[in-house]
Amino acid sequence: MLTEALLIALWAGIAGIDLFNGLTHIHRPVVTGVIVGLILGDIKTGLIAGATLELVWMGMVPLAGAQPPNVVIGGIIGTAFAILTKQDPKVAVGIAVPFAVAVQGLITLLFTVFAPVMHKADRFAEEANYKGIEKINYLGLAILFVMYFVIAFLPIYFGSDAAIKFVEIVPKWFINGLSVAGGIMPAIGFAMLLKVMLKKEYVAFLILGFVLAAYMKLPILAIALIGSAIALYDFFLNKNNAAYREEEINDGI
Amino acid sequence: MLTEALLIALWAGIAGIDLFNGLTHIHRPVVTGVIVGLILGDIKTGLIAGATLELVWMGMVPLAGAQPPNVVIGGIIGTAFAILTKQDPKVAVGIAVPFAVAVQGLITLLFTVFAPVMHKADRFAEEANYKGIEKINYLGLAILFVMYFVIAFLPIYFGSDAAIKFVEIVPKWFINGLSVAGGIMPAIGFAMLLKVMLKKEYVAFLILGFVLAAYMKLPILAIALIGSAIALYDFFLNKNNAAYREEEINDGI
Amino acid sequence: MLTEALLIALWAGIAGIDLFNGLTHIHRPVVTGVIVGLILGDIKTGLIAGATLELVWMGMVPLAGAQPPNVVIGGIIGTAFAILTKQDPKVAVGIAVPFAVAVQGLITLLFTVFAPVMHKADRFAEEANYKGIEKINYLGLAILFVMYFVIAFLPIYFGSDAAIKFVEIVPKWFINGLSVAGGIMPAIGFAMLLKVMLKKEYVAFLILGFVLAAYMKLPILAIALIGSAIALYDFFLNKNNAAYREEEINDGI
Amino acid sequence: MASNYVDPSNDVKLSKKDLNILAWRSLLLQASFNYERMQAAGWLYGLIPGLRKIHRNKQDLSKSMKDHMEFFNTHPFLVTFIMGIIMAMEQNKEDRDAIRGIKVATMGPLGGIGDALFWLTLLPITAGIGASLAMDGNIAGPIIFLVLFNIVHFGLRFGLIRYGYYTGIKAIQQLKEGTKQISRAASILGLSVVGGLIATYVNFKTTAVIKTGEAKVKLQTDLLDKIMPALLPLTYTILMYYLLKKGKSPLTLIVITVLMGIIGKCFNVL
Amino acid sequence: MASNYVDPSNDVKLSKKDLNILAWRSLLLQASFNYERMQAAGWLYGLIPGLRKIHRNKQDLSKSMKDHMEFFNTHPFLVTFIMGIIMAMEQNKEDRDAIRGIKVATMGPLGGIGDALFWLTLLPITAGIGASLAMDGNIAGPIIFLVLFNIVHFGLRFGLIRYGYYTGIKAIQQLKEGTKQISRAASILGLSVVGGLIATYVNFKTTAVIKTGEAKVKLQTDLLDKIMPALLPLTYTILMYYLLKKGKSPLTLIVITVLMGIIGKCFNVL
Amino acid sequence: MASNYVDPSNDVKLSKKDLNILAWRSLLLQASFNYERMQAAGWLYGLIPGLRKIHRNKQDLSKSMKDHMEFFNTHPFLVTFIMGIIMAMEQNKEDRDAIRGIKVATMGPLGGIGDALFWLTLLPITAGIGASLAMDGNIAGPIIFLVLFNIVHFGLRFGLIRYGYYTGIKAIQQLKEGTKQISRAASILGLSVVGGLIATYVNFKTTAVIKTGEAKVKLQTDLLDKIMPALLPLTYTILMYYLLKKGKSPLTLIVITVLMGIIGKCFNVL
Ligand SMILES: OC[C@H]1O[C@H](O)[C@@H](O)[C@@H](O)[C@@H]1O
Ligand SMILES: OC[C@H]1O[C@H](O)[C@@H](O)[C@@H](O)[C@@H]1O
Ligand SMILES: OC[C@H]1O[C@H](O)[C@@H](O)[C@@H](O)[C@@H]1O
Repeated sequence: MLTEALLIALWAGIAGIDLFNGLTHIHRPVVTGVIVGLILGDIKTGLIAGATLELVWMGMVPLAGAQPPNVVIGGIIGTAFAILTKQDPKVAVGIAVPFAVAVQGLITLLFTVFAPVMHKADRFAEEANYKGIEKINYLGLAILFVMYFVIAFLPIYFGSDAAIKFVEIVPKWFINGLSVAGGIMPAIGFAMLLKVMLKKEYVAFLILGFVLAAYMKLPILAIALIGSAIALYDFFLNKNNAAYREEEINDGI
Repeated sequence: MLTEALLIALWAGIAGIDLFNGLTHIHRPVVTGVIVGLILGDIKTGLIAGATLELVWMGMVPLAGAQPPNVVIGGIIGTAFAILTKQDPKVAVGIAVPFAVAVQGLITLLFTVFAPVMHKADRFAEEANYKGIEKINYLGLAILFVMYFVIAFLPIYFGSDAAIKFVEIVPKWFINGLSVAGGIMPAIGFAMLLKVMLKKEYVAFLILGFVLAAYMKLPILAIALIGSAIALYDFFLNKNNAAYREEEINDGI
Repeated sequence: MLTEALLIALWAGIAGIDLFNGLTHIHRPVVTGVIVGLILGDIKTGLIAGATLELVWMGMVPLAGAQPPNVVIGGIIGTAFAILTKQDPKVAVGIAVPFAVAVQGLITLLFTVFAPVMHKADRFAEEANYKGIEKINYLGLAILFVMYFVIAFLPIYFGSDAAIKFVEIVPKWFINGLSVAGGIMPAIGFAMLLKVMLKKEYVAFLILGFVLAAYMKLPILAIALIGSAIALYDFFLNKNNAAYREEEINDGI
Repeated sequence: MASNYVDPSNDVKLSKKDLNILAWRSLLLQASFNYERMQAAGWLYGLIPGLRKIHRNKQDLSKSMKDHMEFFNTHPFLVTFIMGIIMAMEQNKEDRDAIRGIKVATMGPLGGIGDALFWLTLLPITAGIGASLAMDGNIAGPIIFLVLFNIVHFGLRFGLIRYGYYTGIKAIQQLKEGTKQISRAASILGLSVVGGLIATYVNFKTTAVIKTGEAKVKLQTDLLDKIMPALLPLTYTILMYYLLKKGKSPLTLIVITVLMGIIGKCFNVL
Repeated sequence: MASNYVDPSNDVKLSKKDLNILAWRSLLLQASFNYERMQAAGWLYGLIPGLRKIHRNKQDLSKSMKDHMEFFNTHPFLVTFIMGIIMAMEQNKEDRDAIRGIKVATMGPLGGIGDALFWLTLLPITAGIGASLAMDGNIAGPIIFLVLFNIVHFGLRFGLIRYGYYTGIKAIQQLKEGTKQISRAASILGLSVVGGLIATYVNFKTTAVIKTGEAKVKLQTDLLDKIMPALLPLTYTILMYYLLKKGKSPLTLIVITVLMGIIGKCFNVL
Repeated sequence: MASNYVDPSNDVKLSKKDLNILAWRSLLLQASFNYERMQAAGWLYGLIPGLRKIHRNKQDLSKSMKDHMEFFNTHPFLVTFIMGIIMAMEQNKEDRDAIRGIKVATMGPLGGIGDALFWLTLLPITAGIGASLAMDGNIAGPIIFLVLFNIVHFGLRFGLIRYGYYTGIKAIQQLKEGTKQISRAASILGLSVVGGLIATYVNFKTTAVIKTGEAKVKLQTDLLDKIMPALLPLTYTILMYYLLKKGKSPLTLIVITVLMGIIGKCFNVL
């Protein structure tokens, strides 16, 4: 069992990275299913369990950074247990869900606690230390890999009951609280952007964009189109004015 | 009974003023209930009847000048009759409603017929006669006081049946017609505003504000935000232009 | 029967023109009903059948060029068959519908295939050949007349069954395809407009108008109001700037 | 005042009789209706006597006629109001861009207003009266309908052309600002309206559905509308614009569009 | 700085005591409430001591008082914030158009915000607490309600007038740009708000239904709203505006409006 | 052309190989994803080889790297288009504000478009095909899915970086207007988008309910949303902005936010 557990964990680490980086989508259940099947020697069940999970989790994709239940761990563990317990592949879904949800919480946690690292990155950028920037990114990959590795290894090796108990140690209010904080945190990113971008002259456009989104519920593309329209108008207005001015100066001479 | 009726009427006058002026909210049923109870010697019923009416009429507040059924008269008469007829406090509501609605009409009438007085006020303002302005406001208070005093006194002193008949003398179409007119009348106020504010140059913004409210259903705050954004843009645009112009003049020298 | 069929066809030709030109609305079923009744010697049934069809087809009017089922042919043929077959006037509706729908398709076809003629008209305009323009319009009228004439004549003269078969020769996908093309074709008209109107400076307003209609679902009137507001703002802005410039020049002297 | 005329003299005035003739001709506004230009040729037909009186120079007449062959569509009753305004501008030899801008900016809103007023209100009311009389076999029904309806109809046609014309004349007199500013304002207004018309008038939607196993993606609502509403109308119009700029003839574009429509229908994607 | 004052000196300062007096007087904001000007006369009543201190010249005082008799309406608690800002502007003898623009631009939004905050939130919460105690016969109910409510109420009145006043003073010092630019900005802002207020505040709808045989046209929703939402409020306001410009007295307009209301109700069209 | 560079020379060109390297590195866009800057560090990671080639002066490199550590988020496939444009601007040593403005303005719309196109359409279609095959035990299922999906995926990554780069180069050549005007335009566009992003991306709602006796006030929908939608996101962003301006470190702000989230959850108000 150890070999299999290690192999599956290895695959989980790779797929976990692929969920955010690479994005070749080898991390989707339809692919991980067959790989897990291969490792555990039951390709057919793997295929079907993976396909079943794929269809159930069709729309589960991260939009604007918001994490849905984790399809990587869900897919891998669901398929593995379906094969190990020799159950109907459809059972995979039932097993997969609690793990997928728990890891959704963990990823949220990771994305929250990784924020402070950005200030290290700021320092590196300041010093033009590009190697530092690269290391931070590699660190991120490493963390992802280890996390997925461990999370996949434990329940396969120790069985799902033990694993679920382990997962339940983290209190709900903590994960949920972090998730709330994660939702708010882009405010800090925008505030830092504003610190460099905002001049008195341009406050008007910040207000406009906000009103268009908040009151009129316009999507960002529409706001960008309106912003472009204004920028164009302003551009030609000032150009015309400048042309007039020049004309006069020339006339004056 | 006369003393009680007079005391209650006195309180109604005060509370009636508080509904629009002062706004300490001693006019809410939860307060007037206990006062009427005190006057009629049954604080407990007063408290409960007042509280009952309060909860029923929670959201009845005047928004943008539109009058809801009148909580002052409703509260006072409802409580008083509940005590006088020794009924269950809950009955207060049934008695209160017709009075509250009738007085709603009367207030609308008052706010309509008080409009012409404003032209007297215009004259006082023109003459910088601040005492005149003050008198007009005191007159308004006096009318409110007398109105509420009389309206509260009559039904308590003569009984509710007689009172309701009295109230029904005013024809419905008249009150409703006035209410319609009251709804339209701000047009005159805005027209007078426009007479002083509107210059050809600014018609554009009037149109814009109208379209934002009429077609896009934006609340006034959003319109003010967009108006501010344009004002800011325009302000800095002209400032920049002025700066250029000055520069040139200096360059010229 | 030939005389009657010819008379009805004549009337159909006139009414068919009136549907788009003249627009005195003698083409509405309530009018054509009585005329057909007159021709076929049963005014009463004509009146009632016409009125019935009128009420059923109340809202069927062409908006922005989109053709509803054709009320002219529907009205005339419906009434005629009701009289000829001595059926209850209400039956008119059932007979009228397939014809009305078929002619809807034909009109769409006509409006599509007439588009190329416009390039002839362009040439005439270029050459200031106003007679040519007039002829094209008269041609349009003539086509309408002939079309309605024939379409009304055939089923009356040969009976409705034969006529319906005749109508069914034209395949559905063809008519529907043309109808789709007709819906898209204004794009060409707008593209030609843009070819003459669009300068880099004004792209901003095209974008704005599009966003207002596409995202905010504003009707054209509201867009025109906003466009006017911007035009006014821009107009006075440039006027003020020009005034300043002149001032300076004068100051300079 | 204007520079883009060979003969810039603006001393011709249109008489009441002239205006009435234009109003009569406006009856044929839709004689040559088609989906590419809609009422353009009929609109030009209506203007011809006025244009001929105003533009005695043939080159000017040609320019003006070409402009008026561009896409046009409005409500057939309110059209005379626009005719009046445009004749005032033509007569004053306003910048051609300004004339076009005003024409484009007024046709859209008046189209919508007219439809609401006459097709969706006046017609059902008067035809309703007529039909309810006719229903009882009363021959007065159709007559009353025609009389009521046409009093409004012809009253508007002949009234509005005058109103438009004198409004136009007065507006022009007040705007002494030279032709450049007016045509800039008209272009701003006109292009805003065209932007709106593209999204409103061009009726281009796909009915394609991509089915794959369990998944079913409705191309229009599940994809295109999420990217941008009215994406196809915009894209197609821009495409037509580029093809025109590249020298393709409008005729070719029509043929392409018709083929696309028919083929699209056959394959059930349009 | 400003030119439209006889006495342009701007050295008067309002003391805390002055501000407190204004806040007290703001309690009578609605003493003379009416549907034409709403709170205007009460608003002026509140300002009087301040205006008298600032405008020692009678002509200036008259001008200022006339301006403040124009339409005014806001939330009665937040009004002191506007009072503070306006007093700062008056004291600095800002351009009268700028003062008006700021006043108009702030009253609308603060009215809506105040209604949401105090009438629809603070009141139900505090009165709810009070009533639930009173329900059990506990006399502390009304008392607790009054205390809770009025701590907020009076805290705001007296706090906001100061906050508004010093905000105003500071804003003015930062804007050294002469009075012309400020009044232009204030006009842009103010007129946008007035445009919105017309569509929002003027409550003018017809209930007329035109029935003809089978057809039933609801004038408001089937016709007017299709032409333009808030068409009647806009038209009526413009009508009033023209009548005023033509010299009609506002009194006449009120009488007309009242008559229209009553007659319209009798004929069941309003 | 630009002034805010130590070394303003703009003669470096990126070769196809350079662009390909950037596209490869774009695979790690989300390696250091986090809720404060989202993809910023990964984005910078992708740009590094290009930036190093362009900015031979260390100070310039430092400035540029700092800018690219600011908040960034877009769709991971379309990112290479932005990379291309930005590299063109960097190489031409455009004003840093202009670069930032364009970056900010493009990332938002491309994020939304990419999500609709790839996550919500391409993925379900290709995975649907794969899964329906796999369901029947056919091992071709996953393979076909991966092939179909990644043809589009890698085609876009490597195609778009080139397209973006040459588009950028061409656009810059056409805009000869000096750097000031471009950066003004970019700022206008960029800040409009940021205003929209604040309302869209910052997910801050209270679940608090104030119960008093019978009354129940849902703070978010009954009060805050009535004052202004997205009031909390706006207020919190402004608060963060002021704290940053007052010298608070972003780290502190993160800690505050996390604590607020957890405590808010404990008390059931967030
Ligand atoms: O929404 C744009 C983008 O946001 C985040 O970066 C992630 O959720 C991506 O999956 C998504 O494409
Ligand atoms: O809407 C603002 C304001 O309008 C009127 O003045 C009254 O109805 C007040 O109660 C309300 O607060
Ligand atoms: O919509 C305006 C106008 O468009 C087309 O020209 C026709 O459908 C008319 O009936 C309609 O009035």
